[in-house]
Amino acid sequence: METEVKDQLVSIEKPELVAPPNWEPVIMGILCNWCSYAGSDLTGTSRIQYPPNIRIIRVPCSSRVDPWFLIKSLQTTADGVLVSGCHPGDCHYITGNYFARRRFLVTKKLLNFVGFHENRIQFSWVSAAEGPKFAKVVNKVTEDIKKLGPLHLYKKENFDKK
Amino acid sequence: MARVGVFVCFCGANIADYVDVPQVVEEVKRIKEVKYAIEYKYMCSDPGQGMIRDAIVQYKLTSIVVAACSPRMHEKTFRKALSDAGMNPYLLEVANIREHSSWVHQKDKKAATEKAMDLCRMAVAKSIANEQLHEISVPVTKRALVIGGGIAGIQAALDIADARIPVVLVEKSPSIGGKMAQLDETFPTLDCAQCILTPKMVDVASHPYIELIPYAEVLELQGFVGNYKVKIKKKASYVNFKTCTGCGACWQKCPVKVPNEYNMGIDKRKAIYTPFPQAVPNKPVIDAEHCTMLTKGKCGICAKVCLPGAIDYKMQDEIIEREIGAVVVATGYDMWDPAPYEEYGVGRFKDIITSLEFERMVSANGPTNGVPQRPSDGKVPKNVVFIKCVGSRDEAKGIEYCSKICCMYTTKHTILLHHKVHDSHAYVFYMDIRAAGKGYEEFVKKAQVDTGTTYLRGRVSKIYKKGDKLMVRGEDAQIGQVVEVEADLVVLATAVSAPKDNPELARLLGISYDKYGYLSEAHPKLRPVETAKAGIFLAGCTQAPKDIPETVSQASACAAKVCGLFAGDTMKKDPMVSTINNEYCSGCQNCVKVCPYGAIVTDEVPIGHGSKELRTVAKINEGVCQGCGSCVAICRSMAINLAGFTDPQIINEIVSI
Amino acid sequence: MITLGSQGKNTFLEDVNKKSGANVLECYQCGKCVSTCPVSQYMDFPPREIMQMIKLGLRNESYMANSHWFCLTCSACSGRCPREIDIPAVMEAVRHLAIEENYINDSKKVKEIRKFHEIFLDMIKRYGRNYELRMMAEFNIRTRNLFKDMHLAPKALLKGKIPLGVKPLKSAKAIKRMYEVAERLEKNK
Amino acid sequence: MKKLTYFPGCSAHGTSEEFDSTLKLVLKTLDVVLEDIPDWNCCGATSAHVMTENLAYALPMRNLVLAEKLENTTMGIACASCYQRMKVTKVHMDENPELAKRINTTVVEEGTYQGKVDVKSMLQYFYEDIGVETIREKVTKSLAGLKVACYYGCLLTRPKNITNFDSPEYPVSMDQICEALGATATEFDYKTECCGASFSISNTEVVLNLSGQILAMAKESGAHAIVVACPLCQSNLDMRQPDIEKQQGVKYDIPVFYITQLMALAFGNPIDQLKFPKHIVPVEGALANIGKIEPVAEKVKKPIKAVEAESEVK
Repeated sequence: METEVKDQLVSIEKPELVAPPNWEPVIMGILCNWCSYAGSDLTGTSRIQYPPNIRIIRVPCSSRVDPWFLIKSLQTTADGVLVSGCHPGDCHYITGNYFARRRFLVTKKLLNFVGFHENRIQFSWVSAAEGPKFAKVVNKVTEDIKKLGPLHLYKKENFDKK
Repeated sequence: MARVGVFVCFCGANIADYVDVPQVVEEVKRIKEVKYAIEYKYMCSDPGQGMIRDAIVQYKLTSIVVAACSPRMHEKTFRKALSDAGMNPYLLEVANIREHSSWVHQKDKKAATEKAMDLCRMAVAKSIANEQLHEISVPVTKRALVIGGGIAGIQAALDIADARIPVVLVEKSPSIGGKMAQLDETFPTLDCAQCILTPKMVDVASHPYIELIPYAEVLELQGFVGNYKVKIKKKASYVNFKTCTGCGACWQKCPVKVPNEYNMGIDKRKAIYTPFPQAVPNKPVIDAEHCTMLTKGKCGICAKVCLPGAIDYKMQDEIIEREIGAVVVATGYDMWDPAPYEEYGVGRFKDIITSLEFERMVSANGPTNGVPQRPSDGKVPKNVVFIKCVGSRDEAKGIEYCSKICCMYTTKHTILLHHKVHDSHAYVFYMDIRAAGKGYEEFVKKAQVDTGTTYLRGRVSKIYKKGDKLMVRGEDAQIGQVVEVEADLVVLATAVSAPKDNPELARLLGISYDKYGYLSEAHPKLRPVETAKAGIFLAGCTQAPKDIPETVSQASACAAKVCGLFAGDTMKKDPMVSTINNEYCSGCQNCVKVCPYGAIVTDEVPIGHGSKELRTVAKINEGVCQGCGSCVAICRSMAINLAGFTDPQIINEIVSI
Repeated sequence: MITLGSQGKNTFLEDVNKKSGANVLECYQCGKCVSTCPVSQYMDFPPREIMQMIKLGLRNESYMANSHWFCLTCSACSGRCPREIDIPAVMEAVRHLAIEENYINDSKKVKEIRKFHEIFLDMIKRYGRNYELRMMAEFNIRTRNLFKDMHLAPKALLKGKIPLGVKPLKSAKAIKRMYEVAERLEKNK
Repeated sequence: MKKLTYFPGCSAHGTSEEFDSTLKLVLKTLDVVLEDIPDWNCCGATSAHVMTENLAYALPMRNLVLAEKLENTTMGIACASCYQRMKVTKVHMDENPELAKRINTTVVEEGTYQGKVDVKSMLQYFYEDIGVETIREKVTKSLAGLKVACYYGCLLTRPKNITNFDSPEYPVSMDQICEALGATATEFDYKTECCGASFSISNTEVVLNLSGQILAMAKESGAHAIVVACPLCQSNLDMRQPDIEKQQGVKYDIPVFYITQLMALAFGNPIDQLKFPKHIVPVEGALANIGKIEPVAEKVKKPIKAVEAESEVK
């Protein structure tokens, strides 16, 4: 009796989870409209090259960024998130980025606690004039995430089908 | 079911060279909501916009995605295109595939293309959740408040009033005119300050659109841009301006003598007084501090001699309330008190005076009838030493900054001295001569040549008394020698400092001020007349030291801003503001705390339908809300949403990759 | 003529700032110190010029100037400096650097001033306290100017202005040791 | 009865012996007992900090450490120069414990520096701890009629952040004390100009020039005498006065009193205890202004005794 059960158990095989072949990280960049987004535009107009892994979402102010957005991103497609706002004191909405900073630190603690590496969630100040800095930031984040490897693993056969 | 139209732009070669546009189009077509997708050379061009308009009609599209340059570039353009086609402009989304893809991934076309696809998907996803939004229109009270009746306030008031907009002009002293009314002549043209100022003062008094409230101060300001309520305290003047004829019998007879502020205390005025002959309004007020009738109940002469019986010792302060739409702050500046300069013997030596005192002396209507005198013995000074940067550029004893006007007014003073006392000689101790301005350097040169003034480059280190002379010691760095000048009179070019009650005013207006007490502009370069608070503007020295031409231009700039604000009956406002769903609001009021604009207040609503009991919820004043979204993120019960950036929209973006 | 730009990094400025704790770069050459300084007229370069020389990195010129030897540390200048620069500290820094790097200014006056201070310290080293007469005498001898102030001597002695007695401090040893340790500190700094 | 730790300073046994002795008279009247720092040493004066950094701290440090052995919380110092060296050291040590530790190594035997003793000049002590009013009360022989120029010199009020006493530009403490004694303080603009200080011997011409200006300004202000609280200033203005007069070809004869001498006089001490004969410039002329006082005793004690007596104290 017991043995049978055992065999059955053995016969259940765990699906092998793997990263997509030639995996490239996906990074969700949430930028405030007045500083960082403008900064990223400047990076473009000054043709400064950076890795293509980042996907940019525009929000009015970093204080609009709900922790939910970070969690959702990591939960679905993103391997890492970058939130960027105005420099402290330069916030278009006077104090927004201070709230953002505090809220972000808490969120980060939480995500670290549940097991996300701290580099998967990053925060930076980029002003509308700091095109080059934005490129630097993206480079760094992308490298960090590449080091950490993929966050989402899939059943092997998913890829075989394709 | 949403019907999205996607328009991908080549932007000439800018996008097309690095992103495979047709492939992008193919890709987006695979999204089921996308009913129409097409690429074009220049979407922003007229034909491009035309395509959008036509497609909207032809395919009954419910939202539009334009994949092109940054939304900061052409969002408005395309929104217009939508509304032209009778579609709500806020149903547009822009995928930024130029700045964010083609231009920054020029070495890797494949990756750039894939990214462009993702960006498009995100935009499509977001646009599906877009809602129709309508510009908010806020009612405006078309009346402006001007605080301060100096040249800045006068100019602003006149310019606004000339645009047929009512103005309330509040001045704290009994007459308008401010510092400029104390000046004799003005640099660099040497025209008489009185002659150019007094006509303006009269205009203010007689202007049908200006309500002048002298001898008053602002107590409180409530509301928001276009809809402020102001409380003004009108100090009791103890003289009924309606019946007073301004004959002057009262102050001629008044027995009480008080140091005369207008003349920097060089001579005396009476306890009932008009600050100066050309005062506007030209009605006397009683100085309650010194009037013996008001302090001890003795005297009452003025009442006796006043034929119209305008004197009223019982008069009380009155509170005036006005509804206004905009505020111009023009509280001017204070003269810095040189007391900390002990090494100069300030306070010990009578014959050391400040520049404004000198200005009064050389002024024709001044206490010495235009001829400078030594306060100690009334002699006419022959050797006059002018010391610049007293308080300015002196972190130790004064203020870090350069007061900007001292170089020029000192130059003017040397000329005036030369005019009034022909056999006099002026010595100027300076560190730099800062004559940046139209005709300024020429003015300085002319002064130096005409008056033969001796310029000595160095800061004065000590002044001491020798007989009835003042010995002024300083280095002349030009020759590297210490020099001592035997002076009859020493004039200190004292610094310009912020009005001492500016911080208090700033607090009650809800605007910010810098470490010196000057009121802060919204942007040092591009928004020098606005404050961070919408509808409040700055004119003149209250923002930073400046000379008369600059002050006047800033005042007129304020007027232009106010007129712009009042251009329509209502103010159009971007609809991307927060909205609250009372059903969800738990009334925790976290949003109230985080809102930088105080746009959120609490409100009472019935617990349930038709119930009597009330519960607290947050209420957003969309007139004030600037749409930062702080409240949305802080809201635990997700009762708040920010139009244009709602949670569904952003989450859609996130999950669409 | 001075050629600038060739000497590269201005190490002199750094040294002075480090030693003095002041920041010479703050000086904006207003000259208030010069007219304040009671002895600026005796200096090769008044304080303002020294400040500029430090900014220009003119190490030797500053060391060889007598200015820092003439400075009386009366602190009048620093009290009036609009940028609150501790000018006496700067002067002292230059002097100490000059001493450490053995720059000898052999003008008569500077020699005498330096000699005086050396003798003074020597006195203290020997007796723990200073005894004017002994010092004056030594000074006159060492500066080969035997009769300096002799005209004062009779009066001064008569009036008991200057005591003849020389009585070493009980714990002169302590002082000697102090000197040694201090010297060691100077060296390994 | 008040107690006060006392640092006489080298000159107290020499050039400024009268300062020291009159100070003691005054404090007797004010009921203050002095406790000399046992086996104190020279503060290093100007020379120490001119030549070296550490020694300039080490010498005063020793005295500060020794002073902490006595339980008084304040140290009074007669000589302005000693006062300043001591105060500078104290302030710098308190600001920078690291430095304090390093300097302390030079005087380990004496003990570790704790910085619990405050340093005050005698003038400051009179002004802040005794108080002008108390002084006024003690006056028995008013100095009315005597016009004095109060000369503070560099070290009593400067640098402000070190001394933080009175004004560095136009101090008034001494003036107020003199007024309390009945004398009139003239408006004297050279109160804080330097007298040439340590150049007295090494660079006399400077002293003659600077002190000369001060004398001239004092005369200008209409003073009969100058009042000081600094031995070096006194000797420069007094001992060098004949030379100055010779050099400038002017006759000043302005006696230079120590504030304590005038206080002792006003407190009614017999005049022969006030050491006036030690002055190079005769004082009689000036003192004539305060009316009749007992004749000055001619005999001057042998100073050498004083020295031994002093250095043996306790």
